[in-house]
Amino acid sequence: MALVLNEEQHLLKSSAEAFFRERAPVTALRALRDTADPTGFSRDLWREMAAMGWAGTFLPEEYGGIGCGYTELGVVMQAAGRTLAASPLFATVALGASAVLLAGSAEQKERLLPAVAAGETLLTVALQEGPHHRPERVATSAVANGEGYMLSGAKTYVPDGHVADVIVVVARTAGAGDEESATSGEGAGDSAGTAGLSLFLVDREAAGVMIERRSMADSRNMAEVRLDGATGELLGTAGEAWPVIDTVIDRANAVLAAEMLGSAQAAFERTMEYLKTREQFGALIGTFQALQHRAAQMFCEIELSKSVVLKALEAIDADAPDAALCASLAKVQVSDMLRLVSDEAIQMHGGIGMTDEEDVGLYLKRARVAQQMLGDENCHLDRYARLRGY
Amino acid sequence: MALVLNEEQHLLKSSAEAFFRERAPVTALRALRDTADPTGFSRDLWREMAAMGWAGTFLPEEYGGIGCGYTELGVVMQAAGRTLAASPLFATVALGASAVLLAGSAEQKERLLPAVAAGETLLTVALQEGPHHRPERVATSAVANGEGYMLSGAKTYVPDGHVADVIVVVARTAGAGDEESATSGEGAGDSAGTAGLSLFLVDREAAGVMIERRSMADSRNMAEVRLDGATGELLGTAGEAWPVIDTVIDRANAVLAAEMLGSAQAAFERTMEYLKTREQFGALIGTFQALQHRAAQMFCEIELSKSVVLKALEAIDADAPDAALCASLAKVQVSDMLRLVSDEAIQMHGGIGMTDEEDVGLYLKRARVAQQMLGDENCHLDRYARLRGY
Amino acid sequence: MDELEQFRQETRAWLEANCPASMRVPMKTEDEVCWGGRHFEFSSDDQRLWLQRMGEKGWTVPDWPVQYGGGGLDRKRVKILHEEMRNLGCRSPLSSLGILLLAPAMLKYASEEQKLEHLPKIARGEIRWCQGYSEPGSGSDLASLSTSAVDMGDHYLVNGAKIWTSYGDKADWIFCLVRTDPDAPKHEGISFLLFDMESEGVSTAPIRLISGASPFCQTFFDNVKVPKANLVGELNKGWTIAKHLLQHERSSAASLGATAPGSRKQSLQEMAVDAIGMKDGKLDDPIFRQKLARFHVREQAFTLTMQRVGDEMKAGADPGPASSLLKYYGSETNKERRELMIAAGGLDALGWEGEEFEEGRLARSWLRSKANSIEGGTSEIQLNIIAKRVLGLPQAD
Amino acid sequence: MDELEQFRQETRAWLEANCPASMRVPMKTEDEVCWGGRHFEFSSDDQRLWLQRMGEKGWTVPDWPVQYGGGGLDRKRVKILHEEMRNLGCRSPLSSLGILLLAPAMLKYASEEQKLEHLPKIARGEIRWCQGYSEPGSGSDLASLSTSAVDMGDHYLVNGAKIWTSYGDKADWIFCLVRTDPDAPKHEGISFLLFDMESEGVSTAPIRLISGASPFCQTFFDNVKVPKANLVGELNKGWTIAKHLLQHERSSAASLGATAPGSRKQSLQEMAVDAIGMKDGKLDDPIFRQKLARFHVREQAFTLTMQRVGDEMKAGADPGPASSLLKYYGSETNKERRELMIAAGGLDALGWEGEEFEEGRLARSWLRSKANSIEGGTSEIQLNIIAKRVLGLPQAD
Repeated sequence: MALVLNEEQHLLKSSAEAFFRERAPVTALRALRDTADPTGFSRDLWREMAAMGWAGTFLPEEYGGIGCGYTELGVVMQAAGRTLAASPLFATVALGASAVLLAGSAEQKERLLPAVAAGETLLTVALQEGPHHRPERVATSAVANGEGYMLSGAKTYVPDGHVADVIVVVARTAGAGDEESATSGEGAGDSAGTAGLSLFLVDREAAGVMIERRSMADSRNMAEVRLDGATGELLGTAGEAWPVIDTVIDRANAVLAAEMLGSAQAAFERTMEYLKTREQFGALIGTFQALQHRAAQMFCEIELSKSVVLKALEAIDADAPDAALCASLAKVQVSDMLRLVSDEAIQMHGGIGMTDEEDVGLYLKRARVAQQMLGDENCHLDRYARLRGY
Repeated sequence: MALVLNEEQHLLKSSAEAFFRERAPVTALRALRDTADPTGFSRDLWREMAAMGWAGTFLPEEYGGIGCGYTELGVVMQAAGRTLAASPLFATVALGASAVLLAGSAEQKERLLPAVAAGETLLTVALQEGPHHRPERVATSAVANGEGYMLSGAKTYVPDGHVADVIVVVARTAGAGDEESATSGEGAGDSAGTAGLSLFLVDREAAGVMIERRSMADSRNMAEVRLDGATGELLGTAGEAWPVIDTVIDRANAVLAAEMLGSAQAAFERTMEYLKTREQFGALIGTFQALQHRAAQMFCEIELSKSVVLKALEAIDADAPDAALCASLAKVQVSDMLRLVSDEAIQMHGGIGMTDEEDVGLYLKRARVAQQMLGDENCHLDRYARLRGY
Repeated sequence: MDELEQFRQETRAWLEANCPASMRVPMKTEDEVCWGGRHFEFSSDDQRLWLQRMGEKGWTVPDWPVQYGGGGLDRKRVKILHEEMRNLGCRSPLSSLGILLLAPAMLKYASEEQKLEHLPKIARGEIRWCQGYSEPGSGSDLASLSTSAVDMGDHYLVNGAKIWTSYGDKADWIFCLVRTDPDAPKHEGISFLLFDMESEGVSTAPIRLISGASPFCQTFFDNVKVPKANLVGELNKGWTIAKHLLQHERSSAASLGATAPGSRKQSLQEMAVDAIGMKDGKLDDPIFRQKLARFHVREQAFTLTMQRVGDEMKAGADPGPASSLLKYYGSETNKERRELMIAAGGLDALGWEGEEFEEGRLARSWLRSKANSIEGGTSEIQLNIIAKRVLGLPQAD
Repeated sequence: MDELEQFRQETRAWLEANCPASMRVPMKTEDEVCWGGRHFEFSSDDQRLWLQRMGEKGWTVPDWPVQYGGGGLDRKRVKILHEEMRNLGCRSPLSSLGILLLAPAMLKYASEEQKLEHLPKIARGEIRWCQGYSEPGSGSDLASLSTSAVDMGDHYLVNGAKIWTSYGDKADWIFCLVRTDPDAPKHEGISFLLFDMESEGVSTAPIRLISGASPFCQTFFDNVKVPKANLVGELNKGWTIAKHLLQHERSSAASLGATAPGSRKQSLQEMAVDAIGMKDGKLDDPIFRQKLARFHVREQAFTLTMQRVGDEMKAGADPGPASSLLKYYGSETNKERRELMIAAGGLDALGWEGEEFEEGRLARSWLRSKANSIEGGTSEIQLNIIAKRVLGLPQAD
């Protein structure tokens, strides 16, 4: 498969970039932040996005989707990343819809996915239980109770958890999620602890569900979800959810990497613009060779990032055997790149970069939060090494 | 204690720098290399060095030393590093004499140390058994045999092993040096495997001793020492040599770091000189800001290295409780710095730096060998973390 | 008993008698720092009393001459005072840009009359100062400033704007670089003026930073009349004073990178152990563990270099070249420390509001640290200085 | 059966019949590379035969037109030939700077007569070429060259010296940049000349490198007479040809950084596993393991970028800006690979002579790699190009 966008994807890219530039520029995120907006994104905007098919890029047409793939979702997310646009694309589509599509029964898919594609139902996946991505460390328990399950435990950093209608919760129906395996010092996906994991659909209104929003540095949406005997509906096979979880994380990471790439490109372009207009000591600062070389190095890292993001998305769409490897590859390269670009954007802007008024600070904040979500570069280097057999 | 040289040490520095500049410039190393000199250093030069007291800087006067300290040895080694001067200072003094002084009986010290100080006897320590510094991985065995011990095993990368009159051999009188502990994956000094180690004096002429010189990239002296039932004389207490070994390594590492610092300074100065004289595109290349900033960063790393080397040497002389920490600190900082400086020296010299005729290549070769000797930066970062309790 | 020992005992006795108990416990937040000044709201009576007592004794600035409000103590006695204060846990009675930045320049360049007028009020914390150096657009090229002071016979008329004025909205007076000769080469037409922030025509606007805090202001001057007596040093020679002052600022910025002795806050190491956990006596993440070790190596190497430079200065060396190295390295080290705290803390360290995140303490400190390599001379400027002045590399035409 | 399939079968049959068995096993050392040329000593009769047979068929350069000694094959057939050669393990019959560097420039800029004279000899490996570009002192500033060619009516008289002439002491002819107008701006007085290395006045001196090898020479011209017919392209327009050629060189240098498919040498990963060992399915050194993983990430990202750039070019994009990126990144990646090999191997990898060190294979390759970021345009030059041409950053006056 060629590592280039096809004609339709190019068109999608242009229209998505124009959409976010016009309808959700950085000022939109500022407004959400400064008004402490309770939703954290615009529901109107989301309906428009859904109308364009973006909520169902990879969903089959039978479920109201447009039958394209993750590459298209990545293209849209990359455009969203340019303006730091907040939307349910990540939580509802990349995470939630991926999980339902992979694990759901025909009935569950029919019940949920068309509503997702229509922009009516919001989903999310409640994965983490601590500040670091350790997907196998799950203490939340699910106990069979007649037809359903009773879930108890505390999930944290659930994206859009404060507004999701249905939360896909990772819980343990068997196996060790206790200290024993939790302190094994292993990164994501170590087999210890992955057996016995299951997925459940939990209604946000169900009894025993307590949701509390969390305020993050990047002004994006996270929530704490506590379950106290809440009713959960099994999604997929009990105790055997790990392969699905692993795949959902890969897919969401590839999409997240696309968003991060878009943010990096915007911050970089903004910084190059500054180098071309800011004068110091009677010269444009862009003429200083030390800054030129650092700019050129950033350019190289961004170019490499473009390749790995496209590769990861294409590998997912092709259901390639190395899709997991490519997802970790993308997350590592993009995280390293974005760290460099976001730091340099501030430094090259000088004092003005430190002010809230200038946008580069928002890109820096988003950079670090996105980096931590679903595993930082160290976590994925470990996984990458494991997948390569060393 | 002040982190500055006192007046006597300043004088020593000046005279040592003048000595190596005049008597052992880089051309001396070239001559040793190009003639495939069987000794690998000049015995005449060594006698002169000994006459100035440098073979006995830290030895008490009763053993023919001058009763100063490791700081003085470091000052001399730093000067030697500037011209890449080959001499027995490292193997005989920093390693061998340290071991004998720390572990020897009064009789052994009297027998060996005055001869070392006089430049008559050459020593070394045979520590390693593989290409990486893992001082606890010792398979060489020593079996009591009447009054003495019979040693069997293979030691590798023994500095000056091809000329040392007496070799201090680390061998195992008890404990596990086999695969079991050897594959523990731990860095130097992990307790597993360190119990049961002993030190022995082995005469190079003894039966069962086979020595083969090894040709290294930096043209300095290493040898393979195979022992096949060779007679060894116990140095110190059987089975309890680890603290001595550990301390000898610290002391030798601090001295080696001083040598590496001197090499870095010389390579850096040479490179700065080149930046000030080489023209490209109608300008001196030293006017290019990208090179200026990289030069300034090298300067900073060298300044930091000066501080840690002096601190490590002073801590040894003061027998400070943090001497081990300071030795690892120095090795890490100096290794990182020298990697940067030696790479940049080549790159900034361009094509000319790739020629054998230009000296910077010799500094690069020496840099990597010195870095590997007694543990590279990763090995010492591990140790540093352990010594800080995490 | 020798004189110094006697001084130590008297000092301890005085501190025990005069330092209120509440001034002997560590500060919980930055709000408890005493800045003094006309409008300062003391956080407690004890805070006011402690400043007043120390100010009367001249011990807010123990090494200054007595006539300027100082304690007139020699170096050994100053050291003893500080040791005894540390032993008793006494807080610093006064934090002051006047003491830190202005006074060293005043002592060197101001007239006797100016010293007598301004220094005692600084010492007693009666007047709080701010610094009018940077201007919108000037950035690293400080000498390109354009705020003008025009000679009107009996006064100067000041017009222009300053930026990055620390606590400009809370300060009583400003020391300010102004252009008094617009036709001279840029370094030669600058003068150093002092004036009251309550003068007519002065206004301030706080700048919100990415950390959410607003410690700096923009400050605007609209036909501000400044008496000619407020010129410090010679007319058009203000750049000399500015450089002297900047070097002081740089040296104090460098200390950011060093290990703060006796800091009460949770150290990076403790935080990492808490967040990551230990296994077999090691941090339970080999990669973070090595990163932390390398950071500590660099931090310790830097701290030792600060010490070595200090020792060399005591032995008579010129501190000049070292200040850029220390400024550069200190700020980069502190930025790295904050990055490691974020990495160790994970998403917990990126929380912004709410008690569970300590109102974003870690994230805000991390963001604040990004300014370290910009303020007081960017890292790029420091590298330029090293290349030119220390390494003697040739300069492009 | 379609035509291509038929071509494939015929090709396979021909290769099986004509490629000697000893030419179907991987080379053990670089000494087995066939360079051709007047004085080349074939390492075996099979090597000579293989070159001769492939040369006669035009398959040393299968895509060249037949009249220039090529095979006249279209792209699909070239691909099939290469696939079949790979399947049978056939060695490349000829390595040649003539094919790699000179011919693309000749095909574009030389006269028909020049092409007919020189290209067939290149194709058959009869004439070995070297490149006379760099001069002592010119370095990255290639256009500052000063080797002169003075018009003497029926010939040019060439005087000067070149450096970094690859195998200058083994080559038969040289393609050479010379200054034909000393008064013109530096890029405008350069011409592109071809001449025989056996001409009177040509001498060479090998340069010993830090790796111990001497693949390059200094080459001296002392009143060398060059017929005017040997000028390629227009007089004083040689810089255009030079740039075209350099871009080719840069692209092929970039491939250093990519994963070599089907390389027979032990990979870095295998070497690390051997040298360090595995434990619980992981490399038994967590720090080296992460370094290796990060290297592989960068190597793979780079390889994918080569692929993406290739795919974009197929889709019609301009390759221009990418070549600097690829050259820069490729050489830095290969240097990093060699550093990791040294780190994995420890002191074993730093041995220099003797069988136990394979005569210093690892150390010498490591040292050789340091030139990657210098030759063919330094990394600094590539970064300058990216800053200027790709990012459009302003240039200092």
